[in-house]
Amino acid sequence: MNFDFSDDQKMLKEQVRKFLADKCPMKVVRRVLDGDETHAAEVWAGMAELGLMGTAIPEAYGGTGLGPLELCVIAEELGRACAPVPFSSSVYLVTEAIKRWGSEAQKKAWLPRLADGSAIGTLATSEGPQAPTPKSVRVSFADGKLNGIKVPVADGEAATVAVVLVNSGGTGARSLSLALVDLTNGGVARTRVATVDPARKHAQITFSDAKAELLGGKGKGVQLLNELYDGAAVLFAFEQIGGAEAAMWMGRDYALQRQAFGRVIGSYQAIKHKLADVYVKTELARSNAYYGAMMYAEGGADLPIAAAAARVAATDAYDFAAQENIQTHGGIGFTWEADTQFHYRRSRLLALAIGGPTAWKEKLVTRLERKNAA
Amino acid sequence: MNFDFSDDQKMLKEQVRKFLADKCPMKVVRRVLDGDETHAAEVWAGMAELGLMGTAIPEAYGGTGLGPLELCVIAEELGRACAPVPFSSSVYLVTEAIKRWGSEAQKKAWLPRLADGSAIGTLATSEGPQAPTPKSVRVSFADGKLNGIKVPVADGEAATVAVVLVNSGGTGARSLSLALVDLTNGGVARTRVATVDPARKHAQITFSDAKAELLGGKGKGVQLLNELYDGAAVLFAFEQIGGAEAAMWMGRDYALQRQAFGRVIGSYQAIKHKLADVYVKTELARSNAYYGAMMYAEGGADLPIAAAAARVAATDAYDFAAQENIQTHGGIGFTWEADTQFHYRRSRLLALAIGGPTAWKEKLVTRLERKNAA
Amino acid sequence: MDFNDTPEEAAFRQQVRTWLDANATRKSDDKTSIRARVDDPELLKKAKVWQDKKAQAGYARITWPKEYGGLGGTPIQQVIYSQEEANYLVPLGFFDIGLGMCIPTLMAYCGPEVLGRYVKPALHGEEVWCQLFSEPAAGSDVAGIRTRAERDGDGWVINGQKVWTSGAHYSDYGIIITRTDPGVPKHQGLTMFYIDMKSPGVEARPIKQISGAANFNEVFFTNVRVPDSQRVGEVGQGWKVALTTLMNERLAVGTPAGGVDVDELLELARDTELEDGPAIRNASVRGKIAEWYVQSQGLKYTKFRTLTSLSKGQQPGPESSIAKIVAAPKMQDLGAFAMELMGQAGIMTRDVPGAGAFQQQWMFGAGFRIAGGTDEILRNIVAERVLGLPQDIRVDKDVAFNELGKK
Amino acid sequence: MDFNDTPEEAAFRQQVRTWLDANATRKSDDKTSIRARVDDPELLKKAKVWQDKKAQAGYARITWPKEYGGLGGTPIQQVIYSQEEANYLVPLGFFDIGLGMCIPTLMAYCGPEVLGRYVKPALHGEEVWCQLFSEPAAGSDVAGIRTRAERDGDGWVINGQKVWTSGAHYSDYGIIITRTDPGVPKHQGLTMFYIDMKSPGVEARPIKQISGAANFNEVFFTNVRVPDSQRVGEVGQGWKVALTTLMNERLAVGTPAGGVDVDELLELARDTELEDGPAIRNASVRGKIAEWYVQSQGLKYTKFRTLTSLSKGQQPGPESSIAKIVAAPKMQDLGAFAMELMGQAGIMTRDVPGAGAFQQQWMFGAGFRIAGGTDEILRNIVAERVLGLPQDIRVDKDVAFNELGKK
Repeated sequence: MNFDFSDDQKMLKEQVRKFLADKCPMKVVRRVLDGDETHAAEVWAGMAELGLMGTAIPEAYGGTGLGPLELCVIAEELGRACAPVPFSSSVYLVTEAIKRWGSEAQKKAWLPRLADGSAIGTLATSEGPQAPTPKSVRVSFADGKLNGIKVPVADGEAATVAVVLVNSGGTGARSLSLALVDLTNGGVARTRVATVDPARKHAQITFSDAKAELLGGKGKGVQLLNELYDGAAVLFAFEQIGGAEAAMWMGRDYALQRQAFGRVIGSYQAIKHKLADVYVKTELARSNAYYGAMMYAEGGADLPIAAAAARVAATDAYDFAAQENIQTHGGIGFTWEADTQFHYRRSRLLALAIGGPTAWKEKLVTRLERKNAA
Repeated sequence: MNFDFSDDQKMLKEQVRKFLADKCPMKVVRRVLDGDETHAAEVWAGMAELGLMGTAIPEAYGGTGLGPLELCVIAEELGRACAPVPFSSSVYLVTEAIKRWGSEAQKKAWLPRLADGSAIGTLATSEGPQAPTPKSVRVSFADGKLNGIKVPVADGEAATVAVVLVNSGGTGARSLSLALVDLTNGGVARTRVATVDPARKHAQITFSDAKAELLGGKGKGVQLLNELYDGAAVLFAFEQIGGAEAAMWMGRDYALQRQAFGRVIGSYQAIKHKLADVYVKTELARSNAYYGAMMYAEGGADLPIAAAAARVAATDAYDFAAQENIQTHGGIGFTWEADTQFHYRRSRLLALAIGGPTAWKEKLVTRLERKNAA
Repeated sequence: MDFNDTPEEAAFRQQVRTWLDANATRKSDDKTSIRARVDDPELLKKAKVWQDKKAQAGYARITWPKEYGGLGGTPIQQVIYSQEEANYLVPLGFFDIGLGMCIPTLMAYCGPEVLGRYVKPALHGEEVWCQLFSEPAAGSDVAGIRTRAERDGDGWVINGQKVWTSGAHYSDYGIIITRTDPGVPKHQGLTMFYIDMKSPGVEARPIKQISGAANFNEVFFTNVRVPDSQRVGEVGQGWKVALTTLMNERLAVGTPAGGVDVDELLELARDTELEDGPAIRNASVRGKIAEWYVQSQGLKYTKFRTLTSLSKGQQPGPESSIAKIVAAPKMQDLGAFAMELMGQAGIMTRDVPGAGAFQQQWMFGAGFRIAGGTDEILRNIVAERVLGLPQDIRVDKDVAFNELGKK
Repeated sequence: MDFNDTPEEAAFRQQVRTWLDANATRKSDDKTSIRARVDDPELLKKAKVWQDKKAQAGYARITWPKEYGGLGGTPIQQVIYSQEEANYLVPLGFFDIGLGMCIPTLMAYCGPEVLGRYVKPALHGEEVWCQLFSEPAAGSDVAGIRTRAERDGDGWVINGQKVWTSGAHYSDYGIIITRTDPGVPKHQGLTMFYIDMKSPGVEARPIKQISGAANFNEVFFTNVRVPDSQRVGEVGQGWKVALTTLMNERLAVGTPAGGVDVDELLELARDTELEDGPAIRNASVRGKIAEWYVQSQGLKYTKFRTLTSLSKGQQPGPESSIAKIVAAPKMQDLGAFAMELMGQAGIMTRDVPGAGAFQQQWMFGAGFRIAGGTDEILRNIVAERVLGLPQDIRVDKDVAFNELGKK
């Protein structure tokens, strides 16, 4: 039985943790949240120096040639730090998409720049408050040109390249495709949109005859997005677990210090049991995420189930940990000066990023049915 | 604002409460649960003396001519006592059905006997572990004869008359009707079935050319059952609220007496907050049930919504109160000698009696949609 | 069982309506008109004018005796007035703390000269009052306060900090609880004063909340001088005085008006497409709508039960204590769930269904679970006052305040 | 990351399998054959025979040193053996308390003559042991025990009552904690003994549970004489001794094997029609299945993480403490929900899908949330041991046992 990360992976984790504790404390998150920057550029630069963005990119394309397990430990630490950087958009999603389905030319054009952080990727699927489905997606791709509006797009202002879910003609599921767009070319207009977590800026992107190429074959958008999301779900889960643990310890530390009625509040069962419940949810999520990581790394047939389970558990854990961290803090926890807010905001951002818990539960059971029928 | 029961109704409630405290303490429930009797006949006889079964039956048919509000207060007290009597089957359901849809002959034949308790009614809809639907109901009615098996039938052994959901030919919803059967005639075989609450015995009834009459018109079974259930849901809700409160106070009394680590366990937040949650759920249920009672009494257009809301809230309250009463008691609460079990068993019986909470939530939202569309 | 007024109540309602029709503008159904009104910077001025008008008609505090400018009316009459007033475009909310908590406290402890000076201006909206109890280290445990008042000649000097004070920046007066003797157990060394908020050394700063709004203040006291004549109650009896005030507060705290609830969620679910069809057709969405509906209605009819008691001239039962325990988490959860229905766009605070109101619910819900008594404190209260369960062990009971936390 | 054995583990597993194949019958997939076996009244006899066989091969207690009849093996080897043994039709469970808790306690506190007399017969299944700790007034608070042991010449006389004793009626010996000095605070006046369960004055009666089953006993002690040589540890040190035993218990408590879980619920949902179609098509049913699946898998992989630590020769982390907190309420809730899917027939305990197993889960779940540490105690443990939060206030700390509850 060897159901754990390797010593090397743990060392990498420790390294990233130290780097972020040093370069990305909560005051950096606060700065980005409160300010105009799209992300913490100096943190991003430091991460590039450590080669983090190229973790799962083959050496031939400028990466370090490691794999999903290394991404998992990085993701956990980014979550712990509430890091205000476009890592999930660029690495979990766009890098993976290009790596898997890009032509040789597309890979050569983008992977080295994604690896060294000089390019930032984003995945653009949403077109407002509804699920992006063949019925609802209006951004169109035809004759190498993209037209229409995507909103919200995570890290959309900072991004240099986007993978976009487009309607490429036809009907039903086959009408959707993925397209690759260099956002620095013409025909791309971006405006910031207000969200509950301004520590990760989101944009509305309007495409007006923007030059684009298909990625991974016409009409395969739904299928590819599902595949992409399975791997990403595992990474998001680790990020959520990191966040949940950070929120848990923040609440616990406060509970050890804050007094009410002559005792620290951490000696009251209402607080103790609440924090114990956070711990329980976080451990359930971690165990599910480990299996997800293993399946992701070995390309196991169980990945779709494992990824959905990890995603469901981790979303639940982070939502609960972040909200009960505020509650444990009491009044001070609801003030702008408190750091509790960062996890509360981020938990919702991550929960909705690649489909919410209801959608993932539905996926999970569909996949269980399929497995049991097989 | 006069959103409360009248003084007369409160006096009736007090009277029933005293009667049950005196004649139907928990040892009577235990006796029926543990023994062979179908119900506590002496309690039933005492209730008949008080005229309780005839509460909502017009004086012309031997009742006392009161109404739904009086039934509500009786129901609450029966719930509090976990009374091992066939009141819900006979009064909430069969008496109501005959009163509403019976021919003059049927009313004359049955209502006086139901009123004085010499007849006991039961509603037979279930045919095993599935929802009774036009697709699944196999008990057939043709040429005045009933054939097939109903199981489980609440109070099926004690009952003298049954209202039975039958397939009367045809297709879809119109294939179902209600039939009235004198169970003391031939063609009726009953055997006891084991359930989680033997304090209310259930039977399997096999009909073999049993003589029967339609009740309320052919093909109207689904519609009539729904109407019948709306009123019954309010009464069941009061019974559940009575049970929930009894379980709550049982747990509270124990928590005031049981010591652990040098203090009564009722001084620990885990117990205090658990019991506070029980109180909250019970009060939510009570308030919803009051509105249900008002709508039931005045035949208000809002009854379908109010009844569903009362049913959903009361089922939740009793389930939670009964299970956490055992938990508050700890080990002793899980022993046969403890009275905690009666509410735990009864809570499940009442939750599933006329459709479970999932089904009632579905009904509630359907009705809300209809109301909002109107 | 009905929701009807008694004949007396109906007559009073009619009288109130007639007066309101003559003196204010009835709301249209257009909700934006109300919103616009609330953002009006001149609101306080207008509120003072309206308050004066009400006071002249006797409607400013219906249950107060006539000698104090009230109507000598019943609690249910107060409810009827408020129900009716809510249908008119009038600016409310500035005087609730003063008239609901501060002045009643003065009435209980001060003499005729104080009351003669302050009651009328408060009632007529000329002077606004605030309540200075909470401190950074005294939240749920209000008695843990550290703000000191020290004797200085025939007066007192106050130093310290209060937080979560509503309206401190526009208030004229406030009642403040202070520690006058740190050498005795914490409930015993407290003394209450009323103070002029314009005194030198009083500084109110807004507290910015997570939501970005600043509904409260922190107030700093630096060598603020208060004459002994402004003491409310005996020296060392401040806790007893505060309980009078807090009892009035508990009655006032309830569900915040407005905001989106289950009706709006139902509408959202009807209008929103999930991957597999309209959200409203999803049984799991329907289940949640049903649960929240039952909670909303439960609270509504619980309130009706309370009103029934008032209408009968009885004391309301303990059932009203459940309101915030239910409403606050619902607000947070319902908001979060609605956001989820909107997909990735659920994080957007504009250009979404409800115009960001669901996002606000989710955000404010986190605060509402804390303000005016945390979920945990409220459960303690229910367990102790309704169910008669004992208080938790109090280790600070017999320990001098300045010895607390030293062992 | 993988689930594979190390080469050494694989070799050990193969060795165990070979031995089991030679000495026992492999289970078929037919679950009824196992059930039939479990109801066998001759089970204890057969279990003793099997235990003896295991002991002779060194497999009875793999981690014990060879001098005590063990294999001197590692915890992961014990796990591997148990995993493999679970695939064979062998009678288990009678010796876990004796070998897992009682004998290790003797090993820690008794001399060679005692160990020489008792270890071998226990290991070989000749003598069965039970543990006599809980009492009617000492459940979560084990130290609250009242069973007295009083000096009488060179021995002791025991009077009192124990409860929740597994296997008391077929046990030969038991370890029992008693109060020998009620005049000191409650943790200090305790003393541990081992006793012959066939002694005059010992009477075991089954405790009938809500479920109708009687898995436990209450045991009454009336003037039971015990020589001082059967004392375990010093007089007054009984609590310290008990902690040794309980530490071993915590490791043993886990999810009860067998029973229906989310796979069976999925099957039920597929086969059951609700009013509006198959239950499995209902999103609310699907949502619940997903949540319980995530819990089940979470516990499974948490166990794998623990095994990984064992495999690496490390101490397992605190993550295993979550198992019962999650499993017990799930058992209760999942059972209740499955019953609901069956409609009114859900209350039937026979002739329903799962043959009553879901109904049993619902019923037993209520007990499982209490047995071996209530939900509440387990959350305390997580909060204190994992998160480092302080114990609740202990008012009984310095109070003599016979003064408790007197004020």
